[in-house]
Amino acid sequence: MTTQERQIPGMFTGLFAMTRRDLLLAWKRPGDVLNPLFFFAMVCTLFPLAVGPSAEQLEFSGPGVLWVAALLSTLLSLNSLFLSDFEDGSLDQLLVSPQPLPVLVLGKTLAHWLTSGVPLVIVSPLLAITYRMPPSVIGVMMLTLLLGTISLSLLGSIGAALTVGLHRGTALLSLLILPLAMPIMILGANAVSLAASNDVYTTGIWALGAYAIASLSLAPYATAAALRISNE
Amino acid sequence: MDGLAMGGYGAYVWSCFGLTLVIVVFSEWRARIKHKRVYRDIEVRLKALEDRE
Amino acid sequence: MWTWFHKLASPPHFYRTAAILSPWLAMPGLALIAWGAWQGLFVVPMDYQQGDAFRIIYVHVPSAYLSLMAYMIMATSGAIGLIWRMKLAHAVAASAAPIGAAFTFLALATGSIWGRPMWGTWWEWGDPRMMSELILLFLYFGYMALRSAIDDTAKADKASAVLALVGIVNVVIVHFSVEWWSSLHQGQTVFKKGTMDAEMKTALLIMILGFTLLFGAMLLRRIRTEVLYRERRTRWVREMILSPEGGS
Amino acid sequence: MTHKLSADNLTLIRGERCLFQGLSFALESGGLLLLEGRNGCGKTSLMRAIAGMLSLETGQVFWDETPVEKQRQEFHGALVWLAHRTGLKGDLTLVENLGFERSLRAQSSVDTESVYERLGISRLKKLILRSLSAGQQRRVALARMLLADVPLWFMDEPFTNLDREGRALVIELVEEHLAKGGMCVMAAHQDVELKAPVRRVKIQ
Repeated sequence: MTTQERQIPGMFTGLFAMTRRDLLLAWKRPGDVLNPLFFFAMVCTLFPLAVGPSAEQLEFSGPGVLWVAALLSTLLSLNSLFLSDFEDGSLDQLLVSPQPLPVLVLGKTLAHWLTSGVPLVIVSPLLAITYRMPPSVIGVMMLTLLLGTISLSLLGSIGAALTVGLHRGTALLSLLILPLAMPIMILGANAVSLAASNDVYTTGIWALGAYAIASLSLAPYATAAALRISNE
Repeated sequence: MDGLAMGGYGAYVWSCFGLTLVIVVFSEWRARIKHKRVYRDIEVRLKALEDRE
Repeated sequence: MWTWFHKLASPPHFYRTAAILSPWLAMPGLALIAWGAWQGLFVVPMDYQQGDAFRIIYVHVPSAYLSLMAYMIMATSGAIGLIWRMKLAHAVAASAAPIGAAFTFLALATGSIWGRPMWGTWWEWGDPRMMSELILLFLYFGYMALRSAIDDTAKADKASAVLALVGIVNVVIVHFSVEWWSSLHQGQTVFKKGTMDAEMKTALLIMILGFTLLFGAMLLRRIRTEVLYRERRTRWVREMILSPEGGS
Repeated sequence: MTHKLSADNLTLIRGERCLFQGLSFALESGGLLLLEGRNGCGKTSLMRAIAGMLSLETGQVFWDETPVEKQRQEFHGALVWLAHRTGLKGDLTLVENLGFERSLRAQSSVDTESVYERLGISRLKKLILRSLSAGQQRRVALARMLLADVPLWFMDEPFTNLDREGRALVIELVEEHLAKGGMCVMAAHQDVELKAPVRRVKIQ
């Protein structure tokens, strides 16, 4: 061995390599990205069919319905976050990688957010218009979804890591994550409602931002620990 | 009997206290049964091992 | 101090000590509860606003308090088990969950029964404390479901400890977000806590103390079962069970 | 620069079973540690435990006399892992797969093309992994190992899915690696003939 004192690339190299790989994989399997989006649209369609198409009803419940649909569709996509890595042995490679595991996990979560959260934010105005949401409120909704889905991806990655490799993983993941994700939905949906009734909504936005920052700094460690435990 | 009726709220108050009793007793009963089962399972397994030796 | 601690943490020693300790917690606990219940039901004068319905708090408040305390115990002992790899701590966490869930359910049920005459409804969505308690119940369910889904005990211990720790951070956030949310949707006049007489307060404190002691006894009993099951392949269990006088 | 991998008093319990107890070994540059035993007896578990993927009941693993949990990044920077499941993505091409692996590691002077040439996979570069045969996928995994250019190789059943020619190649690569001062931990259920010092650990 001649070159012993070689430097391991910095954290950001590892982070972006991980994100790049997962984005590449998503690009080659667009179904994994599109299915949760169709699900999102479908849930939003179901609601008026169930309660009736009256305009005020839709206007009133729009923010809530969009947020619940976003939460559920994120949950749907979270299930596969670590599953294929677990099945083909890539997870083992990540666990013995010279890069710190929390960094790699953050890279994977970033890719998940870019392929589930961001498309959701992009599609949401289309559905918001059908719920007769005024443009100013749509802006607020997109902002809450943008911030909220960051936290959802990070929080969800903990649950996905805890349930990876379990037989009844899918149902269990929902059971673990939904109570934890409730505050995000409360903050997001209510901020939009407040904006719709011309009230001060900034508290919700600030709280969502704070939540996103807190989960950004804590969740990768929890996820990494959970992954090591699950893969034992 | 007036004391038990509690000015019309008796049913609510007594059902709360009763429910508490039921749940605590039920939980203890379950715990006891579980302990006995665990104990007996180990005992049976150990006895079976001993007979084989 | 540390030798004492290590000795207590050794499974056979703990198993024996817990058996002796458990009734000594349960008996004073039950006595205090009996006295507190007598006071709360018959002696303490009724509340001028709520009438006799306020007597429900004598079971509601202790249950709500224990529901949180059990979660704290579960998360703390999970963390101790993760960090110091203490096996007894995981047994404590596993035993605290079902008791915590039972008291959470009790707090919700008694709260809802109290709500019927006071709010005129069995369930008030706008009350932040009831919502927090409901989410806490879901957290307990998730914790127990994760535990039972993993076959390997050591793995289940560690995974559920991570979940409990993530959950405890979240319990605080849930509380604040639900509070904010209910301040937006104040449909009903949520009942404000009135001032309590000294007599009412003493009875309540006695009740809380009694419930805590009873909880301790229940917890010890479940930990014993858990320890026995986890140590089933060890020599001390074998010797205890096969000894002529038998164990329990 | 020479390295040393050693373990002291390792005990691992999985569920009900104690897989091994009080196991110790020391491996220095140029040496091979061969873990022998039937299928499912815990060879893989032992390897995973040494690599830091399983938590041990007792004992410690040392890399250059320092416990590995104190220097996880350095230790993982010095090892490469080859297992039954290749850990390669079926949807990505060979180049994309290996490119990702390389970007996580330190720069190496190993020439990519000559490694592909040697393993006989240079014509497969643009193909996605899913379209390759199992044997070809194994060769890609071997290429990853060579490209990592690290002293410590972990190989779990390296001969599965390989033809006679492939087996000979693996043995040749390992001998070469050891001769250069590398070391190798290998689990195999059949005997391995090597022109190198072999330390054997039998697991019941």
